[in-house]
Amino acid sequence: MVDWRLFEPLFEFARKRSLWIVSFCTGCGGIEMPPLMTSRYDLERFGMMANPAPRMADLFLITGYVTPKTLKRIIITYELQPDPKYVMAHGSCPLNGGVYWDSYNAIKHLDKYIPVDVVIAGCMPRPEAVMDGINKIMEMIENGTADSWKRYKENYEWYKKNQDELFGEGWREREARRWIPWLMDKKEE
Amino acid sequence: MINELMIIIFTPLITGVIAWLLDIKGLREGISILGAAVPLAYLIQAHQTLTSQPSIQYSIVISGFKFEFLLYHLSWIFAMIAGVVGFAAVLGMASTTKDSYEWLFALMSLTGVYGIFLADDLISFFIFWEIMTFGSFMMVLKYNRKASLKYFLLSVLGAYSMLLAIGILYAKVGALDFTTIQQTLYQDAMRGVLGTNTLLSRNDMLLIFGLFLIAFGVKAGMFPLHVWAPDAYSETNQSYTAMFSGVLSKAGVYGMLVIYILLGTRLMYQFGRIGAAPKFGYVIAFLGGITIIVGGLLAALQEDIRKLFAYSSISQVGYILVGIGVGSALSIEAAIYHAISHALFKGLFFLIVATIVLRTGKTEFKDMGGLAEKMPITFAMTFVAILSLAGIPPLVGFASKWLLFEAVIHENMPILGGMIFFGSAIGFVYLIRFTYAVWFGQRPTDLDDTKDTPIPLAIAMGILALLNVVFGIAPGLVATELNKIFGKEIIKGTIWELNIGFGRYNGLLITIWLVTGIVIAGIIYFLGAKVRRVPVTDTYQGGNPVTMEYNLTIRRNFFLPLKETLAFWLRISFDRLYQDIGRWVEDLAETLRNYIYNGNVQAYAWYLAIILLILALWGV
Amino acid sequence: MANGQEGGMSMREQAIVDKILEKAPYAEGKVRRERRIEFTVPAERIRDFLTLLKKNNFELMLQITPVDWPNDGEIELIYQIWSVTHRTHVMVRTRIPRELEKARMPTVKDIYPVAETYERDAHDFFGVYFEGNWKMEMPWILDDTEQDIYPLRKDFDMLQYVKKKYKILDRFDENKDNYVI
Amino acid sequence: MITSMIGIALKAFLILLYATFVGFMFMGIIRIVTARIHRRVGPPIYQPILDTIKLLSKKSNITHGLIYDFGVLYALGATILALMFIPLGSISILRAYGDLILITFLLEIPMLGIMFAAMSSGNPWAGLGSQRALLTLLAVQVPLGFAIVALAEFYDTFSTYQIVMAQQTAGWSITYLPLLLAAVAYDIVLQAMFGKEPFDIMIAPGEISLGPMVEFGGKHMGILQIQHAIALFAETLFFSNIFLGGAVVTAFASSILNTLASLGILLIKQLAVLLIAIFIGAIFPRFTIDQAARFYWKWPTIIAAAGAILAAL
Amino acid sequence: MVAQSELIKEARENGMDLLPLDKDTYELFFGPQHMATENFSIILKMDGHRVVEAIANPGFLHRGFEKLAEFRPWHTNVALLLRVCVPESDVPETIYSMAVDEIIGWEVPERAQWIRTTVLEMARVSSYLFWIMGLSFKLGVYTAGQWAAAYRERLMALFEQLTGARVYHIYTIPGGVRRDIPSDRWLHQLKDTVEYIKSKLPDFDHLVFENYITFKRMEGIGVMNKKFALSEGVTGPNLRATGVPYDVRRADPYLLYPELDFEVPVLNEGDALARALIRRFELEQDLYILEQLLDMGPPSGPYQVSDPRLKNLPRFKVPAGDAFSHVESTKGDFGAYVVSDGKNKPYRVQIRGPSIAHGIRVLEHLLVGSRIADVPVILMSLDNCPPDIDR
Repeated sequence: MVDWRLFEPLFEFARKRSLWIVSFCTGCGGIEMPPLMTSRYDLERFGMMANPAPRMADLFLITGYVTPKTLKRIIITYELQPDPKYVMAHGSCPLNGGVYWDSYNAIKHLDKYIPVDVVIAGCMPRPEAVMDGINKIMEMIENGTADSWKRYKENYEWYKKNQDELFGEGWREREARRWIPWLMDKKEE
Repeated sequence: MINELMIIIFTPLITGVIAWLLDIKGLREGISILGAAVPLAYLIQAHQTLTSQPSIQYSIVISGFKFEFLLYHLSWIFAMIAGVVGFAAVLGMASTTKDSYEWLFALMSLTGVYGIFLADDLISFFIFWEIMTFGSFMMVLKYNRKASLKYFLLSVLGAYSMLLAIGILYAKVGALDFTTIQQTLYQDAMRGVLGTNTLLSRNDMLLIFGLFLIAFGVKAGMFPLHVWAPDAYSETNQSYTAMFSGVLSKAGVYGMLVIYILLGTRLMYQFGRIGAAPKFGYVIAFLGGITIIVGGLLAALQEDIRKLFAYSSISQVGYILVGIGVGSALSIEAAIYHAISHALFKGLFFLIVATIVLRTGKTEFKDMGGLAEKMPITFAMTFVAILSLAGIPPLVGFASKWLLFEAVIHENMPILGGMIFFGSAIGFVYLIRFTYAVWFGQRPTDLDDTKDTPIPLAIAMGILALLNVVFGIAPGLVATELNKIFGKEIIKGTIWELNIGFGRYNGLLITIWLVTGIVIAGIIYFLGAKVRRVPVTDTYQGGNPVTMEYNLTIRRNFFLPLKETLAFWLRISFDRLYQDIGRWVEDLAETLRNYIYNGNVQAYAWYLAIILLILALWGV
Repeated sequence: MANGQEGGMSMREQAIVDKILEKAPYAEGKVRRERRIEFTVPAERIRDFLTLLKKNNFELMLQITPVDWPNDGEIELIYQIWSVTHRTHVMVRTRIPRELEKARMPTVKDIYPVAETYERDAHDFFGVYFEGNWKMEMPWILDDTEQDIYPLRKDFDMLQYVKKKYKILDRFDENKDNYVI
Repeated sequence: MITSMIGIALKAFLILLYATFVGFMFMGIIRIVTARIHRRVGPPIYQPILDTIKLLSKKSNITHGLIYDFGVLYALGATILALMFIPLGSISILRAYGDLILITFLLEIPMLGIMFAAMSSGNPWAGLGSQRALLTLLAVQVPLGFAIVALAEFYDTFSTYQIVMAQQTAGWSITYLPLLLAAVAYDIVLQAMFGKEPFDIMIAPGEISLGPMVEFGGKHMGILQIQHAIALFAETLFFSNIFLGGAVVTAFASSILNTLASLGILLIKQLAVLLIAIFIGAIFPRFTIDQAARFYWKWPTIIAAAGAILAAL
Repeated sequence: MVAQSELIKEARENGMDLLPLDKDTYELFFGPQHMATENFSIILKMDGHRVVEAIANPGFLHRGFEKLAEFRPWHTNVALLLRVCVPESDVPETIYSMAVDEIIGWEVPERAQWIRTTVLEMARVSSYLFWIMGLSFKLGVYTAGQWAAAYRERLMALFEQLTGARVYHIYTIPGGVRRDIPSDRWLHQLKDTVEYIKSKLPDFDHLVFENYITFKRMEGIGVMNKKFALSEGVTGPNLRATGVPYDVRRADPYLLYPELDFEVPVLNEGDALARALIRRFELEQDLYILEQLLDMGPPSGPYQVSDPRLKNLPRFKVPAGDAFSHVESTKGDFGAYVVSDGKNKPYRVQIRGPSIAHGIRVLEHLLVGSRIADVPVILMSLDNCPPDIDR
């Protein structure tokens, strides 16, 4: 309703200094998250907090390789997040499949399915590398170039085409309905 | 002028009979509504006369019995409760009744209640008590025989104990009308104080008080005798239950007040006091306290809408009993105030339940859900009723509960104070369970085309909701009426404010500041970005996609942890106790029938011979 | 050092093998090294052999490992079981034909309940159908796009599949035999 | 008439600003002290303010219906209402009507508003969280009730301001045994109302991923953060008023100095209450909901009931 | 603006019977995006707050290791296979290397065996600290979790000096280890770290293991008896909590374990608390083993088997044959079965993670009838690692 351009720098600073991370360790890099959050590397100094509810979180860390099954969950969680949201991909696996370049069950290029802001190098990047990536994201938020969510909104059809090409049309209902026969009837044990 | 009281009492019965005879769909509703409206009009008109003269008196003599009727401030208030809630219930019944059978007996029970409130002697009191019980029994009988039997048995128990008590009183005092009984017992108390022997001995008083307590306890649904209420309230036409629980339970409460009026001083002399409260009053109060807790906790664990509100009305009546039991002037006024507010929001709730059952045809929680979008008016009424019953400041529920808390705690009763506080939280708990299971969440497909409330029910609910809000914001209105009972200014304060010395509550101020608070929150809300409506299936489920086939709301067994925490106490149930007694009596009768009255003549001859022999030995 | 007392230790294993072999003539067994024995059993006798093992307190079933031998046209199923009392690991080998319709085995779920999970795993990756295991159609690890391709079989050309599915890999045409890391 | 209205409105605005600011500082203190116990640096003290600004400035928000929004607004409204009743030194507005029972009820009603909003979102996790919150409320009510009864009977009045005045002369109420017991029970109850560790069953992040809060997005969560801040301030203020003697300083000449001094004293007492809650919260695992109910109905109830009975004698 | 009625109308058009499954229960997806599960989903059918039925849904981390391993030379597979179990990646390396040594028939030199044993024990200690952190975050004692993660960092630093990487060490290769111990200073640092962690154990006892509320939360939850455990293929601390003293280091000794003395703690209650206490005692035992190893000191000699073929690794061929080897990891009995047909790439590699037994049938059995608050506690007491299941 109201035009807030005047306060935009304040909002940018607030968004920079209080990034809440979705607690979804999608790949092997998830093991570097606890050292980051705890005493030695302590991300809370920068106001970052792990948050189980996607509705509240704005930084989505894709920690390592992504399988199609996880990608479905990542897309759903990504769409649950409110708007200024940022994605950071760890290691080379989201880029080109990394060590699993020839695996049939690893996504080769994550950017085709969801927009990625920052990618950090390292096969399971070290906590220092992750913090460097976070500083990079903070700078991008500061000068307003972290607009992956705008890209996703503008060319949603392109992303949707890629997703449907990988999973097939109407994959959400199919995935949801996959478990109903097993929840429905009581087979004898 | 003379037969004004007669009009108030008997119009419902007459219109009921006419409606039953005519049995034409549109016409009988009009007549019955008229039958409920006329006494209400007369009562409102009687308010002016009461300001000039203390009471309106009327008596008839039929076949040697002198029936007296008296309308003074206390009975006017209770009659008004019966009038308003009765009228709303009848309006509600206009859209939920299917045949004229119900009109006859509903209006008969309304006549019974009017009769009780206006009766001035024990005989007419007892007769109208029986009419009321019979009317409500027939209403329940039509829907469920077993529930009505249970209700009938306990009411008969109450009626007989009352008859016995009246008999003893008549034998001792010699008169039946309230005024003479009151004088004689008052003198008796004075004689006791001076040391000479009194008219009634100690265990006489104990017996009378016990019998009256059982009689009125059954009707009010006090703790040990409350088992009939859940079945009776739920197994009948739901808009009639608004009257059943809102008004008829007030008859039991009025009975407790009658004990105070007639036997009050005598009992106080006989049994003395604990702290500030009379000893006999403390019994009522303690039983009322247990009723609050038992009613509330059981209400939270119910799976059926009607049962939930049945237990909740038992628990609310418990508040009134605590108020009466404490016995100080302020606490009795608080109890009556809560009687009024309970009648209002409980009547409203049962009308809401009537709408839901009428529109969806379902009564279990697990079949319902997501009705808020489909029935907005009813949901608005439910929101008002919830705020009022749970005791949220701007509404009448809080004013009466606040008065009750202050009165009880001021009388230095820590245990009772704790019980009441626990009761107020239980109100929150089962109401939110009801709202969650019925109004929010995912809607089953068969409920997708439910329409909103029919017009008469909407009007009825509108009246009660309006009164809920008005008496909440301006509690002084009710306080002035209550002060008239005792004559002196117990609850001081203006129309918007209740001031009882050690505590002040201003309804208007709180509403203003609450509105400002919400406005401030609204400003912050609307400054934010635009809002996008999201369907139920677009929700957090651990990242998994979900469709409408999954069950996303916890409708059934919502309070399983509470049930497990209370598992030890839930094993004791007075319902099962009475069932066991019933079964035991049946077995006893069975054995008697087999062995003694077995129908062959020789056995009877032998019995005769033995009895004669005993008499002979005894040398009669 | 590990197999220092080769003779002494494997005597115990040999005794176990002989005890089982006399009760199961259809099987041959040998001691590979200390605490490792091996049996080869024809496919249809697998259930009675495993019940026999279970009775001789071989309690823990560790894994059912299918190995695909395309040139013999057979899939070799190895039931790996560890006995806590004997402190030995036993490998029961059976061979079943490789074709999808013929690669069928009776389930051993009632003997070793944990086998249900291993059988689902073998079915998901190798296509071996275990009759009697009602969770066979239950979705296990693979997504529904890879449901019937049974990826771990030798004849499944993974690189071709990946090139078709993800459409962006360009290093496919290189010869894989002699590339240097 | 108008000038007094404007005066009241201004005073109310000032109180609200002060309460929100101090409330956010309290939330910052909670995060810093817990971080220091964990041997890490912890966020700056103004971090909750940044979080709230970020949440409020979100560009897209979702709603599950009218009640989803109204419940959140109602919660904040009720907390602001409760704040106005609690005497803040000598400048509180509705001090004359500040009634013990009214304030205790008003401090519980925001929970009702949040439950309404959370449940209307139709999420099973929110349903589970509301089930736990309601049972915590039910469990907490018994010791809370007895503590309030003990207070009311000891001072024989329900007006908080009179209690504060009585404590100025007769010394803090925790110096008397019945009220000491009531204060201990009330402090255990505060542990649940702050949502600190042994009793943060309602928003257990590990078990039911933030329970009722799971569906609250941008500005709804921002409003709830403000509500939590004011609630923290109001609850600590209420506790320090009724048990730790509040503060009515009349030593200085000018009234401004008096109010500042009394606010300062109150702040110290509030911080003391807050730190107790933080320390207890840092070293205890979480109860399950029926264990918490059983715990509340056993020990704190006995302590508070003893206090109430002693006060009644 | 998609209101519910449109959803229902559209669902009705394509003929779906939309009455929720059965009215008495509701479904919760304890899905991959949840703080208690690391990318592993459990579908719970709930009634009130109790679990009526649970279905484990693994497969989110499946990369097809066994297929990929067939396309890489023998030594590159070490870099691939260690990604199976992330918290202790040294275990898959060691079992793969031991299996290949057994096929070739190599006799790993003394020093390499000492280093392999030390690295294994350090991995076990760091994995147990990681588990203590997980358990305390699920129970709510964030303080104990933070401290455990901090002490684990000390071990991470030591791993860095030894192998050059914090988590994925790629250090134990067939024929010994890749690099020698950097210096004696590293051994002193290891000794100090072991002393430091040993002195900090009482802190965890006060906060987690002797805490009154932990007993209330974990006692009698997820109870397993011995017969059920054995038939369900349960191994490791979960099996020892039900009374079966099966520890691979004692039952099927490998590397230097025959010479080290340590006892195998066994309890018989089989509930979550017993499993937790077993892990707590084993952490102490592992520290004691490390102390013994450090007192023994690394024997001198080569750290790799001297074999000319090691010079040209891509051409390195392994004679035909197969071998099974397993190691006692913190989660249970971690086994590998390697088949080679004489070429420079393995013919078939099968990894058997312990969680494939703990995470599916055992978890589904233990969750039935438990409260929603106990689900994370049971999950954490079984300590299953999802990549083991998916491989």
